[in-house]
Amino acid sequence: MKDVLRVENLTVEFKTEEGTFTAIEGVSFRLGEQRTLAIVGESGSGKSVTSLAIMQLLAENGRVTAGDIVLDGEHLLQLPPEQIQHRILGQQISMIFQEPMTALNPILTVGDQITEVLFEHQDISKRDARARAIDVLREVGIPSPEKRIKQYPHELSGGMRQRVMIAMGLVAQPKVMIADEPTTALDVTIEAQILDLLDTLKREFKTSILFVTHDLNVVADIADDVIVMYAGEIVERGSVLDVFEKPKHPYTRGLLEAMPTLSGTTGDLPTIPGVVPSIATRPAGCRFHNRCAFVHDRCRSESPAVHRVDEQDVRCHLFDPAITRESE
Amino acid sequence: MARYILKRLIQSIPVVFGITVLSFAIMKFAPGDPLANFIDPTISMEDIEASRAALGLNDPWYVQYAGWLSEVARGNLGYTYAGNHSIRALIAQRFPNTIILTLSAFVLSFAVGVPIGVMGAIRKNTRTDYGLTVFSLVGVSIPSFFFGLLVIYLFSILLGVFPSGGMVNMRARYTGFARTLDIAHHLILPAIVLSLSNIATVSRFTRSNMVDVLKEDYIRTARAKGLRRKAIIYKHAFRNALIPVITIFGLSIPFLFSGAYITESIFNWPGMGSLGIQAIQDREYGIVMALNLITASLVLLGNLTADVLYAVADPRIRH
Amino acid sequence: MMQLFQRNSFYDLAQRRFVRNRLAIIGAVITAVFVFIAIFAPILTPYGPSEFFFAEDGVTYNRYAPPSSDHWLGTDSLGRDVLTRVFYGARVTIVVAFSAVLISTIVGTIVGLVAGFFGGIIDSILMRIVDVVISFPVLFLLISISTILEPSLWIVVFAIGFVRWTNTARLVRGEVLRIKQLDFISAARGCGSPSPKIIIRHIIPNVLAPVMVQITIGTAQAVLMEASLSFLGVGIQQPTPSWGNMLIDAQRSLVLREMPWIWIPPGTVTLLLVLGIYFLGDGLRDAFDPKQ
Amino acid sequence: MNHRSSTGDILLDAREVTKEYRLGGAFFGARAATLTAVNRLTFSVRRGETLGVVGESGCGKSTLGRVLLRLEDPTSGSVAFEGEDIVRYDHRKLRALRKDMQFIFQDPYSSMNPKMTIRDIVLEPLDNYRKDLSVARKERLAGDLLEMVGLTRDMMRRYPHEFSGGQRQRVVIARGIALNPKFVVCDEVVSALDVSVQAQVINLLADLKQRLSLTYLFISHDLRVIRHVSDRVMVLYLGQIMELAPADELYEGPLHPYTRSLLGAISKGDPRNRQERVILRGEIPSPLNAPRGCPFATRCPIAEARCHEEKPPLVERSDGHAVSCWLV
Repeated sequence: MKDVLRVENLTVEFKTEEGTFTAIEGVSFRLGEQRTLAIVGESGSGKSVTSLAIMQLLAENGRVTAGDIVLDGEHLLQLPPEQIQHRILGQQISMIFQEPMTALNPILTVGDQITEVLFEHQDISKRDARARAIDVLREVGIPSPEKRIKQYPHELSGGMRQRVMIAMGLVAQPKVMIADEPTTALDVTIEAQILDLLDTLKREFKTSILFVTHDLNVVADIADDVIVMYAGEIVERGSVLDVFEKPKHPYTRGLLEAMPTLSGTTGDLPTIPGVVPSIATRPAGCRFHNRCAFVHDRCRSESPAVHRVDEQDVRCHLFDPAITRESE
Repeated sequence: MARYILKRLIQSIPVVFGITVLSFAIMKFAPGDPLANFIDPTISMEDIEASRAALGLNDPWYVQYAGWLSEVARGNLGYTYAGNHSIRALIAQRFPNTIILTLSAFVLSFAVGVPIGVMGAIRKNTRTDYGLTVFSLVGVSIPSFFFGLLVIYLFSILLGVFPSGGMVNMRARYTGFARTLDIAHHLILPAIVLSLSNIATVSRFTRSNMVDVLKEDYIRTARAKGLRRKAIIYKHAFRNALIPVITIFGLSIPFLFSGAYITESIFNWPGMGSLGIQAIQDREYGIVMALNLITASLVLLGNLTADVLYAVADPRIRH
Repeated sequence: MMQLFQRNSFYDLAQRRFVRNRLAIIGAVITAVFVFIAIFAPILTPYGPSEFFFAEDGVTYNRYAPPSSDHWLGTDSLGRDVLTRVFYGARVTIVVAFSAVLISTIVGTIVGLVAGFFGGIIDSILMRIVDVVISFPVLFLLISISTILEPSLWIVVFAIGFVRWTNTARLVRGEVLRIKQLDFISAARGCGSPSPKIIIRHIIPNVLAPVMVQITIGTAQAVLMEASLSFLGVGIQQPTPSWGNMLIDAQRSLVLREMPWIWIPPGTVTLLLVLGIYFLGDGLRDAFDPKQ
Repeated sequence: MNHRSSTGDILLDAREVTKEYRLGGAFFGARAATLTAVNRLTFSVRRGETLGVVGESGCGKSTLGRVLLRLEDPTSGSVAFEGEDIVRYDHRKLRALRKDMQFIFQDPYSSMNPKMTIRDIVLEPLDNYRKDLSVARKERLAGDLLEMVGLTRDMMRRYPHEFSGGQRQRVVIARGIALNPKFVVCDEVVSALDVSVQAQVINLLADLKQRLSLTYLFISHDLRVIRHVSDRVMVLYLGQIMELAPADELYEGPLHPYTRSLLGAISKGDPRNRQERVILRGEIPSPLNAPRGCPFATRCPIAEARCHEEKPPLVERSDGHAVSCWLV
């Protein structure tokens, strides 16, 4: 299968008053054609930084210091900013965000915000653009799009706004759409609608989706492949079935166990002790070692390499093939 | 929308009432009797009493207030103590001149202030931005009379390019278009002096709004859509940043009228400000009261207009 | 990113940001210098503020003398030392501005707290009163008040305080309304704290930062108001020196044209002091800004 | 926790509790709209149980919690706590009551005064009610409380912003139990937390309940968390009770079409089992113009004419399972 998006060894730094911090380090993954890849992690894991870095939307104090981002054969980090703006963003890769209320401009109509993507990147008449906007609104399940196109974001419900965002992301038929926590702000029943919609549209528009979320349940429902991030690094990578059924990294295992389930759990939930480290308080060695149940001396001093186990990649000393271990 | 305007109108009724009460109260608290100036040692106490009674000065305050209010409602602003001139006529004579000056300053404030603010925001934390920030701070810090004197010293005394005062060239007696040009020539310095601190206020406000707007999520969305920088700044950011600037429209009006007092007196501009200063020195309370009332009403009207504009500009309120 | 700032109260944080802001430090220094001058004026100059100097003939006053080693900034229309009057003028300016702001802050904060906390009809009445006061152009009101009540230093203080309290009241009310929505107010109620305690322990500490910013901005504006009133002849009266009334003479063409030492210094120090206070205020605002 | 589904005595009894908000101007010319956040709720909470309250946005679950503790006054209805109607309590009696009823808030960022130290925050309830104790004694008590919630005494001098979300939520819990209350309302207490920390806080609450014999009203939008913590569950929709039943009963045999849709809409957290999602059409109506009949009728897959006209009563069946639906 062809990779639409390839990220190699991506490293991002932030300069702050307190010094320079590495937000993500050595992040590598591939996104296949018409696949959905989920990046899952807790706060401070670097999942959002990763997606913003791909879009070159990092805050002013953030900078990609190493790595390569290849979109359909083009090395994005080597393109001049005007090229990125003109040819890539909105056109070949688009992004939707968590809060559809704040992510839409309050004083422009829905139609205006959709058609401007077309005007920016294509030579298209007003009439055609409007027709396309109505089409795409219909595709994302918005009733009477001819009317909606003249409305402002505040006149729509949360679910409808997120549909408008998706319409905006898809109208230019990009190769990749990044969805950053697109259902986190929505109610359960609306979340289900949106996830279902994304899955359908992915096929219709022949788009690949990079789905960023903190919610493993959503991942189970939408992803083909999963990346688990912790403290700025990828700790585990694999197909969604493998990761959910045979999680390797102690962190992934902890996360899956810590979730209460619908089928009813009693007594204490298994927990991961301690707190998620902030960017400035990441421990040396393996970044998870101070919360890990399987910690040993090596973890405290030496940062683990990524090891291939079955079909998964795991960043953990436990899976170092160089070490023959008696039990596992 | 109509309901919104109606609501705002009704809300301003108690404010209008308060304005008239306060105007009236200020004058009633005044010590000193305007008639004191006319006391002729040769006339009798009875004559003084008679003229006091004729002027209504012996009535209780609420009778005076009611009488005054009903006159004002009919458009009669009373007469001066000295000379019995119609106050309405006096003010009507000065009113257009003040409007010319304040309106020019108003236009100047926004025409200059908004672009400066936008420039500062999009070049945030660069040398340009620091320069503009310091300029704005100097603008709000410099006393307007000092700035006025400096400007006169520089442009009329040293360079001789602009007249130092007045509204028309008394000797030339221009007519028609030449007269308009002459007024414009006289207008430039006072308009600059009057607008400077307002320019600074507008630019500071615009800058901080624009900086906030540029941090909004929808700006990130616009960038993610691959829009060019110009479209992001002007279509998405600027229009949102401008909406709160409308509130400054309303606030500018009392500010400029205040400034007109000083500017008019420095430049001998024949407007309401210089009339007011003269009236205070002459204890012509009727004039002062009328001026207070007129300007306060203009301010109220300005605020109302600003609110309506706000609603027009912001679809969230419009609906 | 909050954990970056370990073991720091809100004010420690603000202080660090403030110190890093160069303009704010410059502002603080300028303000301090003027306060110093105001306090130590009698030590800084050998002359009195209303002391007249005679010309060499010993009979006529030494009027309009240009700067010299005796009179660094020359003398004014009555033969008084300009520099000395600038120093003493600082006293008047600072006393008037601080007192006026003190009054307006106390009144405005109380009105804003009451209006915002209790709401309802009290709020409506108080805010309509504020609306009335702010409908008058500030200078109109100032001039009206200070002429009617016979100008004196304390009348000027009262007049400025009277027009300025409205700003503080509106600001405080807005902050109180915002804070009232926050969960920690409900939490305080829920654990049995009575209203006065909620106001004192929970609301006031959280409106303090914006009020402090407002105090600096208010002081700067009060300095300008006092100067304007005195310039128009309805503020501080001769012979008491004020930076505003020192410029009255400059309205005469001869003084303006030929004797810049009489009017440039008082104008410049007014500008400097106000600018310094504004730098300070801007620095405080940035330091307190939670968005940073 | 749901193993101790005792049928103990009733601690709190709500009858027809209603909370309305008037929106817009109480101004002539503009008619004031009325938002009914909580609409005639009748239910009781048994001593020692955890009653879960679940629903989507606008269902009135947070308002309910605040009204029960009289942080807001109900528009009508009665709330009896230990047999006494507290709705008519005056200031003094209410103050005494506050000792027994506590509220733990959703957002650990806004529920603590940022200008106060942890010491002052935890001490505030003690200062109000334990005037008999010396300051030193109260401080010792505050330290004990911090330790009880898994923090350390040396945190007392620090400020809320120095802590992570999970730690803050522990402080809020310490404040909540300081007065040894009988009844605690937990409003979305774990929603803002990372998954790995969420489990810790859930366990802590369970532990405290055991040790201090607490009764919880546990409000959440998260069906999984509700399942884990609750003995009984109440499902709200647009301010009305749809279904109220023992947790196992409700999750294994939901009767109301809304409950069934909710449970069907959420992910099973199992990537093999993702086709079974039930997608509920439409959106939640605005509480400003709630439907006349059954509030759920506009979205209900089985609604009949009657459902749109008449409001179904909440009918309790023999086994303590109550449903408000004409068709069950």
